[in-house]
Amino acid sequence: MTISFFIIAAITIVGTAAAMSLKNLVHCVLSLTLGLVGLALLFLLLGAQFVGFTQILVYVGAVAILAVFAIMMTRSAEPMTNLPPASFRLSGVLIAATVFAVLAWAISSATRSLPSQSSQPEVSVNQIGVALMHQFVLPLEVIGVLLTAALVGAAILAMDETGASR
Amino acid sequence: MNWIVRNLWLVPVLPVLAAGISALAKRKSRVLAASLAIGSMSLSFLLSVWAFAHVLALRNSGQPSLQVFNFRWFQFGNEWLSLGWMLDPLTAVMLVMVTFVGLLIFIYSVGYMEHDDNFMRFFCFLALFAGAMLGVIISNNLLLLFMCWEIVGLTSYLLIGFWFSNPKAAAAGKKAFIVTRIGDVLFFLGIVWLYAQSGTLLFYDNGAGFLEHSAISHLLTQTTTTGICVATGIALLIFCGAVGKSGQFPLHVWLPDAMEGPTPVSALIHAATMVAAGVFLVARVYPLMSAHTGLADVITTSTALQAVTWVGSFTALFGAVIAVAQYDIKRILAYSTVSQLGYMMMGLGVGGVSVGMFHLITHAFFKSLLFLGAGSVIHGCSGEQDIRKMGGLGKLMPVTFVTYAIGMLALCGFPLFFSGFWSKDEILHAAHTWNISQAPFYMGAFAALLTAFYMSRQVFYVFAGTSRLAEEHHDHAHAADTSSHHGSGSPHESPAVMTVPLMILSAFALLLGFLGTPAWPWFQSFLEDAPVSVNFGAFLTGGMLPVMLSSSVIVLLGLTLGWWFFGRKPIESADAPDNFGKLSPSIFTALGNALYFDAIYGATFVKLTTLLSRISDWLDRWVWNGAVQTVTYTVLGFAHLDNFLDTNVVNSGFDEGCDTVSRSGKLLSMLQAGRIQGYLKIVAGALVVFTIFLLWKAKI
Amino acid sequence: MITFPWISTLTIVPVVGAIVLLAFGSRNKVLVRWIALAFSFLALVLTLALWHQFNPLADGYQFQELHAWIPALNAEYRVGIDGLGLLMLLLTSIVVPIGMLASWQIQQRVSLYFALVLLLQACLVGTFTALNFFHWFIYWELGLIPAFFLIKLWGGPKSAKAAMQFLVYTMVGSIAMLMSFLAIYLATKTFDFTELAHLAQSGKLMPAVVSTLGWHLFTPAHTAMVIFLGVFLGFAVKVPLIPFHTWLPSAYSEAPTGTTILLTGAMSKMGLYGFLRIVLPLFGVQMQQVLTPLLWLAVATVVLSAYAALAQTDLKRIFAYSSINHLGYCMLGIFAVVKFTGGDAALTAQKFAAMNGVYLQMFNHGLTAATVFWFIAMLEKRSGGLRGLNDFGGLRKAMPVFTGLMGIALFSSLGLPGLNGFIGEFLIFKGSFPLVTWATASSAIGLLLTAVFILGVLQRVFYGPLGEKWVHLPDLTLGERLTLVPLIGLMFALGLYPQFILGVVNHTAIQMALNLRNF
Amino acid sequence: MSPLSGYLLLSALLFSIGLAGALTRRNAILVLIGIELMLNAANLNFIAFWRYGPNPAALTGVMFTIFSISVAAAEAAVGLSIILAVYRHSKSINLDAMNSMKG
Amino acid sequence: MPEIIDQIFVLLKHWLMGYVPSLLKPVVSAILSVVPVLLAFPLLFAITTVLERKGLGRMQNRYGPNRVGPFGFLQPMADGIKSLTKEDIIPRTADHLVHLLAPVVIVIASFLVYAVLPIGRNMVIANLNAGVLFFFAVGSMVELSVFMAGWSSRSKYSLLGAMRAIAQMISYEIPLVLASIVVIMAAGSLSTVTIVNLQATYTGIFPHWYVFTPWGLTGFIIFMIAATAESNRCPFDLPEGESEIIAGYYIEYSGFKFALFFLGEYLGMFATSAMAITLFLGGWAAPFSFLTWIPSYVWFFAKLLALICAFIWIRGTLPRLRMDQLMNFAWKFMLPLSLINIFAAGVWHYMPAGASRWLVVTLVIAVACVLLSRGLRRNQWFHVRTYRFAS
Repeated sequence: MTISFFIIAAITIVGTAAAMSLKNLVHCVLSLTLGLVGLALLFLLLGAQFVGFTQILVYVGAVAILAVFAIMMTRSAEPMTNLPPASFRLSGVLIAATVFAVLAWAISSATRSLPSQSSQPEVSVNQIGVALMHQFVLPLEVIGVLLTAALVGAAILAMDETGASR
Repeated sequence: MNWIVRNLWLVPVLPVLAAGISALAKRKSRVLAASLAIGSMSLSFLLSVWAFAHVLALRNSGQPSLQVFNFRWFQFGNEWLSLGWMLDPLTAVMLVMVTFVGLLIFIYSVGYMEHDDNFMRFFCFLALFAGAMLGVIISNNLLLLFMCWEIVGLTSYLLIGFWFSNPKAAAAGKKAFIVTRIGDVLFFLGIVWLYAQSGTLLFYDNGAGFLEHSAISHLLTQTTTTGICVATGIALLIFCGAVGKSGQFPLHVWLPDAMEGPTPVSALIHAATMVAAGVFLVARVYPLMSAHTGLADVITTSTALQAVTWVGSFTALFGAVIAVAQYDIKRILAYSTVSQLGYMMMGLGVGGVSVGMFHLITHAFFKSLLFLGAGSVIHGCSGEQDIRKMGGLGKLMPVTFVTYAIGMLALCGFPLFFSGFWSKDEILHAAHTWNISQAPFYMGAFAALLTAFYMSRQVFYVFAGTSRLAEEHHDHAHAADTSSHHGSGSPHESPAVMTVPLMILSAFALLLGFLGTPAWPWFQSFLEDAPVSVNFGAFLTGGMLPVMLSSSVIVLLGLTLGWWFFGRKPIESADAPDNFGKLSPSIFTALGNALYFDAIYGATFVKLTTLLSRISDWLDRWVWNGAVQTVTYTVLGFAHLDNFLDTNVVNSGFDEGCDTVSRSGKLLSMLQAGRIQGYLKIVAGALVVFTIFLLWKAKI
Repeated sequence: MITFPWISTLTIVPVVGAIVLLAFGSRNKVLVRWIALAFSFLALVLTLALWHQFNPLADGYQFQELHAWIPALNAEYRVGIDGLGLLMLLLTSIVVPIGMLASWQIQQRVSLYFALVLLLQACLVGTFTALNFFHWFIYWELGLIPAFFLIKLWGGPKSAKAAMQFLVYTMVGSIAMLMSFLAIYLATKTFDFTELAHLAQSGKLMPAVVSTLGWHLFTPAHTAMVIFLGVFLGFAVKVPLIPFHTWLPSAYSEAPTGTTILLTGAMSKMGLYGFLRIVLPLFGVQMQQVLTPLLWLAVATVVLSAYAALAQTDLKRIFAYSSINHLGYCMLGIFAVVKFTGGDAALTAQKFAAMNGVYLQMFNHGLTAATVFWFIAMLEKRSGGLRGLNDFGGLRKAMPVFTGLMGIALFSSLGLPGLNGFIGEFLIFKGSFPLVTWATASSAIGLLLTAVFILGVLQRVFYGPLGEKWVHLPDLTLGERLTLVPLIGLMFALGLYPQFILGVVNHTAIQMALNLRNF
Repeated sequence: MSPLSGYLLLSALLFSIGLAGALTRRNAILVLIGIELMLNAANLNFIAFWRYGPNPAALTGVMFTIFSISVAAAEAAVGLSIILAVYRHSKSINLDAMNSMKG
Repeated sequence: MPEIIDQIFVLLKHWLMGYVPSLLKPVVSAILSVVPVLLAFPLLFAITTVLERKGLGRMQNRYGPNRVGPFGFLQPMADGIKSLTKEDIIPRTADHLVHLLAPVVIVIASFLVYAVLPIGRNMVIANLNAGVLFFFAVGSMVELSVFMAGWSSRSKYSLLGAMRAIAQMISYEIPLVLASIVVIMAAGSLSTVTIVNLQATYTGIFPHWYVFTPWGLTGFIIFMIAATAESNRCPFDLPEGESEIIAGYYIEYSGFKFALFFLGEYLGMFATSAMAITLFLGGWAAPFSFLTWIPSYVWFFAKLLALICAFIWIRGTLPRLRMDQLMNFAWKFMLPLSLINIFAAGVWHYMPAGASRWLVVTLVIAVACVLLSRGLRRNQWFHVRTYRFAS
């Protein structure tokens, strides 16, 4: 387990934890972006270059900005006035903790049976392209359709009524 | 088959037609009614005489005197029921007698009913009665006879109850009809039984009629399960019809009460014709009656005839005994009719058709004479009927007195001159020679004595002594509306239209006897189709003389006794006790009330029927209805039970179920609170549980 | 060639009449009455036409119509009449106008009343002409409904109870009958009377029924007997026989007199007709097995009802019991005919007589009873509803003509010879005496008792002193006399020359009796 | 502790942090972000299993992640536009306010 | 000899590496390859500022800065010192952390981009397999930092400026990517090094640069227009529109942070034009076969300077575009044209070489241009403008 894994993991956890707990929404989004960049680094660490860069391009580039725009548009950028009651937050955290405990227990009891070490698989963009076009051509098409439908839908939803009425 | 036989049906139909026309006529005119009735009656009389002459001619020419005309009435099954009429000496005699007497009574009643406002209806009923009576006489079919018989009963009911506003008259009418109806029902059963056995109801149907030898012999052979011969059984049932109609012993109660009707009615119906119908019926079916299984030569009377004789003789004695103690003038005559009918039945039973019929003819004349005489007396005494309130009318109403006396003597059978003597003597002679027993002879003789006694009592009461009528001018009104009062209070002679028929009848009462004297028995031979020859010697032969002598002695004894008790010193006042009654008051009052037979019947039969009717009504209301009610109540009970179960058990149970469901529904909806985080928590929880489960499963 | 469907038109005419009346509503009471009368006269004319065309000597049924109705159930619409049917039709078409005339005073809901009467007539015609059990039963049941309402809606104080009792009684009876016929249908798959009669005659009916039903706990004879009892109950209630008759007096007395005329004139004949048409041909054997108890029932009906009539004080109840008595005679005749005579020619001749007697008695009783009840209706109208025996007295003085005519009607019901009542009774007695001697003898008492209570009525109502109340009672109006004359005339005519009717029905009687020949 | 279990633990942690965020925060956008996070945790799992899985050449893990990222992007876009529409409609994006789908 | 000059830097590095202990070898090699790039491009930034100001001046018929140093060439030194000494003002309501972070992120993002660009033969910091994808991925972080800057300084002008900048950068990022896809399709690989090596070959004296193909030319033009938009320069410099919202998102910055923003902006410009050179103009390849003796990095920087002059030239001449024109132009002209261009490249790829291929592809692209521009012209309708928020 390399040092870099731990550093990046720490960055990601801090980012995500901050994203979930900060009061100011913009800070949350920014810390989220940090967390996601950390995640992208993890992908790179795991050797999936293409996925890492896609992750950065999609999440950091688009989703974060989208979130920020959403925050701007819904005027929730002001500092949070009233936090949800303690009991509500406590129960949420408690449940999350139990879920984590169970998953951890599951992982710890399961991974013993998997082979611990394997060589760094070399993957090139070319191979991904070929795989996309051959094995996964159907999902590609479906994703294409899905994305167009989603974006058109999002546009219509977000469009201002008065604009649509003309 | 000459004209008269073919058209014999005109005789009964003419009066009926007259009755119909007068009933339907719009204008209520007395002249029309009277003329119609009398006209039709006289026409019938002429036709009857023609028929009589025709029969005489046949007899003289030696041909069989019986002629029959049958016609088909209706078809049922493969056979036709045919009716018909016949003409034989018996019919001829009866036709003449009934039409002649009827005519006289019609004329008489014109006078008698002059003041009555229902004049038309009276004559209409009389005509109808006459028609029905003639129908009975000429019919050749027992069913046709029965039908006319019933119509006669109906008319007698109507005529008795003529003054219907008087409740006693209405009750008398009803009683008459019901009692005769009892006889008729048995008669009807006899007819039905006969029809079943012999297959025909025609008397004579050239060989096939049931009175002819073949049917009779067939009937004789049959015996019912109870052992009596069918012929006797049928004969007895038919005789019951006769008993009912002729007022013989058990069914005689209606005759005295029938006196409530107007006197001409009593005369016509209860003296001459209707009551005689019973005797005529027995005479008509005599061959059936006398049929017996014994050998042809030995004259053994069949059981039926024996029964007839016994009933006849007892009724004769019984009628006479009661007649002695009666006060109402017409009741005395009624009871005397009952006893005389008993004589006739006895005559038929012992002597055969001719003996009975001769007495019937003679009796018809002098009894109708007596009744009409009583009628004129009542008419004279302005409706008074109680002999105790009369007296001394001999001088006031000489013609009535003389004719009445002749009738009385004829009735008692005063020797030699009076018809009653000969006819009664025939009967007594026959009874004397009866081989079964002499009891009927003695009963007949004693009845003759009593007849003489009570008739003399009546004559002395009415005609002798001083008139007791003056004491009570306004006696209790006989009937609210009978307006037979005359202006003057004292009794007076009736008008000519009433007295002339009396004279004619008295003449006949005298002369008729000579037709049937033993010396020249024309009448008997006429009936039996035997040749007749004058034979004065007959008196001496066959024990005729002693019987004649003994009967004349009895009559004279009776008359002297009557004179002794009533002639010598007639009672002074109306309410003085009867001289004879003084001897034994208790017996006398018993006899006065007709031995309480009315009360006995009332107590027994009437009470029984009312009781039975009440029982059946009770049965109806409670038993059958009760059963239905119980069913309905049980059903209602079940309904209520079901209702109870329904509301308490099922409903409440169901409601509980509903509540629990709705409550749990509310609980469940809590989950759907709309808070998204809530759902997420649940999902997370589920995830936890699921993974634990998987792991746990994987571990084992 | 298409023959004119006489019978169907005869059935439909009253129904059309009823509909017209209902449509008419009760605005103009008089007009409604005349229309109703017109329709019933139309029916009368049709019946007379039928009577004219009827060929008395032909065997079997005439004017037959056969249409398939429900092929699955093998239920055809088959109508046809023989002598008996024709007689009953004539009776119905005479009685219904009388009923209408008697109910001329009905004021409330006039059109509904007359519509129901016409409907009842239609059902009666249907019952007397149907030859297939299926639609015969429908008419039989349908007849109940108008009768029920007629009694209930226009009846006297206790009419509701009486109507209900009437309905429940007859309903129970008909249900029992329906059960039996279903059993038969199961076995023979046919509702047709003639076929069933043939089967019964050839002795195959009952074994077939027993085999299909297969009630193990009963022997074959018992099963057949049970089925016979079901049908017998259905008709016994309708005739009625003694134990099942309690509905009649209350129904007759509570119903408006017009309806009573219909009930006594025509509906009571349905029971007898049922016996003659259905029970005799089908269940001859069973009836012979239980003949004695049946005879006891008939005698009881005659005698007990006569006694009960004596005890009544209400005029209508008296004549209700008297009609039970008269129908008792018919039952006596029917049971006599059933007796096993083993082909003896003489006795079969008696059977013909008894059968003719029953037909005649049915017709005469219908006619006489209807007239008597009409008189009572007129008396009721005049006296304002009073009809107790003790309420009147000496009416003869006030209304001589009324008394005269009613006297004739009463004597006809008494069975006085010369009037129509006598012939029927004579034939029944003549026929049944040799066959069932003791029963006939004992029911002769009935004759006597009838005389007693009728004369009782005459004496208490018409004779005796005239009560001051009734002094100014009006006598018969010209209209009433005109309507009465034909009836009284018919009574005399039938009394004097019954061949009018016997000529027509004699052949049917022979056929029916022969069909009963013992097998 | 093998590298794979490390990654798995990390992704589990990320997943539960995302879940905690989604459960606790009341702002719709933040819940959306939480969900995004959970999705990314899943992607990490894929890549981890692809990397240390038995047959890395099959590229399924990578492919899956690529598709998952694109789907997540589409979902984020639609989610945010819905939030925008809701906001424009009810002027607040507090999750508790949007409970009109209440049972 | 030309190869040695060409590879002088590479050899230098290998030589230095020899002295480094094996443990530190990876770190040192990384430093050695990164530091020269970090030095070279800020230097270029300094030169460009001067060049730009003097060039604009010349265009506007004036001299431009000539006081500092000979012909004003030391002006950047002065500007640098000025920015360092200026007071660093942070608005009171600003979000301190994010305010501070914004310029740092923008500079880091800009520098990260150069890792992939091949300056010379074998002179690339990281020869990533998905080089172009890396370039765009990191490029997109710039928008985020712009937002951080705009939002954190809590002022309307900065926020508005940030929003406009982000909207513009996102809209033009898509045509930028699509234009590069054409080349990737032709080259068959995402790695910048292989793309350049492919273009470094010659047929006759003409190099195989992609720009000399119809789709290549259109791709290059689209790329350059998108690049100017990406870096908010000249016709697309609405966010900094001085007349409307003063200085856009970096209005509240002063002092050194303002300088960093400026540096970030220029580095962004150099990076995109360098990518343009790599993709279309053959990177470090000589224009003609006979000129290959000049070292590769010289060609690279020469082409770079040419593009910078073009930018400056454009800045001087074209007026500023309005927001909706800018948007329409991006979404209704650039995007469809680039898609068609990809199509055309596809057609080119499958058709046999020769004049027909040239004719068909140019025809397709020409027709598309005419129609799309007609489309732009047609729905220009003049009507009363409705302001969404202002109203």
